[in-house]
Amino acid sequence: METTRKLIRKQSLEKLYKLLSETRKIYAPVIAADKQVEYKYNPAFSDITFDHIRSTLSAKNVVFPKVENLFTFTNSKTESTINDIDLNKIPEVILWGAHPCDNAAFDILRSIFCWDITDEFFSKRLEKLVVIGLSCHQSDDYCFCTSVGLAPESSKGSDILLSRLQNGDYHAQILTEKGNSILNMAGELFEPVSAEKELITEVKGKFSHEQVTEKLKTAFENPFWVENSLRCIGCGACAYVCPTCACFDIQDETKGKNGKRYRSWDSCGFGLFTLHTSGHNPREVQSQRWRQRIMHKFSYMPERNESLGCVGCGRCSSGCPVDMNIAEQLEALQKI
Amino acid sequence: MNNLVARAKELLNSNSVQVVIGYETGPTGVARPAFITNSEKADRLIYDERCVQNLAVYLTKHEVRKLGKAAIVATLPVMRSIMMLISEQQIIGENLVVLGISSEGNLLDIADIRVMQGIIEKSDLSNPPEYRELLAALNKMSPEEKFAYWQKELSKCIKCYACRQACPMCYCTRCTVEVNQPQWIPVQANTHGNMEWHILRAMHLAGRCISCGECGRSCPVGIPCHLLTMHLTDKVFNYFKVYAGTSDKMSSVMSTYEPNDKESFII
Amino acid sequence: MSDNIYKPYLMEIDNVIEETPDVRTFRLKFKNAEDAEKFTFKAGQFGEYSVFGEGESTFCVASSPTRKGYIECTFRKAGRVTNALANLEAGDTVGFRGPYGNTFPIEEWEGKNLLYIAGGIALPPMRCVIWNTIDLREKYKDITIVYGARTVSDLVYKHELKEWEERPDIRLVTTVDPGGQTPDWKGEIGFVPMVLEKLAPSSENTIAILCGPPVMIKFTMPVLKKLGFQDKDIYTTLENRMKCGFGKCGRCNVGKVFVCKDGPVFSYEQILSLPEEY
Amino acid sequence: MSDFEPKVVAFVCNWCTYAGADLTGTSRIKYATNVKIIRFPCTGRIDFMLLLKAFANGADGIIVSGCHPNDCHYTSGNFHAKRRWIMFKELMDFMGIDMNRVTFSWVSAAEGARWAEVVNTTVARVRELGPYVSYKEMVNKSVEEEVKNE
Repeated sequence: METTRKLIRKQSLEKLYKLLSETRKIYAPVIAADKQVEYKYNPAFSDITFDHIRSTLSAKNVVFPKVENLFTFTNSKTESTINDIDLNKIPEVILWGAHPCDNAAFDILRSIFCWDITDEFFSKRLEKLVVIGLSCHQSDDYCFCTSVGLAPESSKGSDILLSRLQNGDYHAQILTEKGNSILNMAGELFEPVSAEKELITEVKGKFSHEQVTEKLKTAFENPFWVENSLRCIGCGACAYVCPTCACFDIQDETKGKNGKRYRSWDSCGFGLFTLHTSGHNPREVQSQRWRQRIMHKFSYMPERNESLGCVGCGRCSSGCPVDMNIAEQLEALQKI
Repeated sequence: MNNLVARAKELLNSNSVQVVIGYETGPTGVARPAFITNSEKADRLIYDERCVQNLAVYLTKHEVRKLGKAAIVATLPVMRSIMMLISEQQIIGENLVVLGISSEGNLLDIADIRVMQGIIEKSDLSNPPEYRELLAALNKMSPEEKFAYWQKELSKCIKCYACRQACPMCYCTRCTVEVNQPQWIPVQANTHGNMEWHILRAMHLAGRCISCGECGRSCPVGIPCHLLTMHLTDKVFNYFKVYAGTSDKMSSVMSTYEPNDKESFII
Repeated sequence: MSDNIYKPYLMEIDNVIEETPDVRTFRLKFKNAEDAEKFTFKAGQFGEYSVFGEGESTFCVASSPTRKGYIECTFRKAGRVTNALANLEAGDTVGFRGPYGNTFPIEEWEGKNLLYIAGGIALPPMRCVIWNTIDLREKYKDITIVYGARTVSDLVYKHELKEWEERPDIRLVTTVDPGGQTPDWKGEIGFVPMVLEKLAPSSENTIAILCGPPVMIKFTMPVLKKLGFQDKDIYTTLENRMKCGFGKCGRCNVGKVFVCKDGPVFSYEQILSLPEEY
Repeated sequence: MSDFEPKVVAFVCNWCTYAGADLTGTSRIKYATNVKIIRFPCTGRIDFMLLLKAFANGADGIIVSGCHPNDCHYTSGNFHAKRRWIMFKELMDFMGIDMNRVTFSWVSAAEGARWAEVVNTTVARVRELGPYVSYKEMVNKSVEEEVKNE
């Protein structure tokens, strides 16, 4: 589809929000009482932030919830019945005001969930998702989208991409059919583009992901991994805040005869992730797990899923309790 | 901290230790743990008010131990953690050089455990002032308000276990939360499962928590989970008149008892 | 037709065999006749077996695809799910998802000698291919099975070992670790690598299929090399921890390979190209 | 009068309270039938998580009972338990989990009448408090509500 460019006034955004929320759920970032930026379903428009650099958790929860039932069952020793989840009940959701890094992550998640056979839980949610992105007019030292082939104004993954103008109004790029249907629905709110300048932040390049990927091919045994992961304490924070980390666990829970099988986020940083029941652990120490994390995103995924497992949002680094800074490490890796 | 750097170089050059565990500045300007194995790199060491992580957590980590004998930059909470780890027989005090840091930020001369014990005993061991206000505010709430507060906070938990991993006292290689026969704590990060997890964590740290606040600081979603253990630290002192991490010979409050322990609720 | 790739087939336990005090074999039949009709698999593939309420566990299908109408699995009581499975009996219901993974290239092996080497609980993942090739006996030349366990009571499939032993067209060598023998033990005494070295099978036109605990593999590989086996002629089946079974959950990832998709069957040549994380 | 019948779970030690409850029965003393007794080797074995599990599985009240101090069959199990309950109660109070629903008591093997009294007063108190709705609501919150995506 050809991209249409429009202008939407600051005051019209609220009207658009109200209009959309009449028929759909909206997932948007708000600033919580403790100053953390978190995504919420159907927040009041006045609570939505347009000025955040990054939310604490990514928006992946909207297509890959932290907990998701796979089916429910009733069970006795000899009789079991499985009750499917009705995926048609998944509502249409609008992701509102997510930054280009978060939005680019959906394609990457798709490359994991839908290669080979399709994971309907994920793909149905993605199908029902409309993304109204917001390009970044601010950034900080943790941002490195430009090093992984993206930019503060990348339109990848967005159906409509808003960009703040100097006067507070927004330019809107209508990028897809889904975006177009919103334009058609609320046409009167969109005006012809103005000559006003778009406010786009500058994110400095830190490394070349192509070179990193190339370097990693021979870096498996490098002492780099041990040296640079000593301070990693082995929590799952980096994986859980990451917009593209998709590893999960499957568990059962029952109450009496009724139970459910669900999946929940998991992390390759945990020692238990690969532990065999026999006690053998293929990745016994933290440096191996840290290596797996980097390798998976920058070497295995490009080769296997034809996608880079990183969008440069910097959450893993800003959320890390011990400052395992991924951009710094990749920069260093490029030079080994 | 020129004398810290000098001391680190001296220790490494004389091969008295193979690694100095301290702090350095990361690329975004935050201070972070650093492992200096070579005196040429010792200039990276810093100490200032940004240096907050409890470094004692690394003393039980496999790959750090493998580096050899360690010297560790230790503020009061780190010293107390070291005491706890020695008393719980996780580390051997003689194998460790403690580069103590006074509350004013000066390098202390700590020749052995006794000196360290003396320093700890002279310090204020109650919960640090910055946490007291919130603790008091929570204590003033009605039970309903408290329950609502914790439900709201704990609903955010994503079970990344940063609180556990950052805690020097959570050194178990297999945590109770991972016990699955039966599944003791739900794996999923729902409010109920999260609450059970945080209660379990707090209870296992009762009488062992040294009030460093690292668990709360580590939480990526900002749950003040340190208040749970700190509250118990207050209570342990009220009931049993002890603070954790004051002696290398102390048994933990919860694994000992006095026949005349006072309570008012058992009928 | 459900799109739910996580939904298992309901299976009824048809028969339980107690192989050793802690190893069981289940014969499972589909509860739904349509499922049974549609279901096919090949030697080497695995599935996710579940006890509802306890979770899923991964094992290879232990029966041969040439034996229709049922599948079998053999497991050792070790964790939450296998303990729950062991508490079940004939007539009870379990779940099964599969088949997943790749297969032993038995068509490529036609006209060759086959040398199966297994240790302990690693015979079950090979039983499928062993029976498959035995059932197509005329397509292969010599079939040799070397099977070792710690003690006599740890040997699984005792009734089948007897059958294989008695068949003139199969050469079976069983061994137990020193001290693991009983007074009437007639097999070898010694570790698998040593027994293999003594047996010295020819590598000429021969495929070796090897499966066992890491320590056994470690000492058996040099013996096979000494006997002249090429890396590409040695096969094994890996068992990494798995959850989903189709390359999404990320658990069995070794290098760019998913053991659940690209494996579990690998030639030794392939194994050597993987990082050592299995 | 509401028709609410409290569910009360009693975690008791084998040597004193369980025997005491036995005596209540053999002495033909009538007491509330709302209680389900779970026997443990010792109060020292009663993990605090079990209390939470009881609430999660629908209990409205809980009794924890064992040997009087100095009477523990294993010498010190109840002393350890006492410290644990002190801390647990403080933590629960701090988190707003209702400890009025929990009775901690020492009941010896000779105190059959006392056991009946402990149960009766607990049941009466819990009846007054009503079902433990707030905890049940938290436990029964569905995944969909949790992630708010359905």
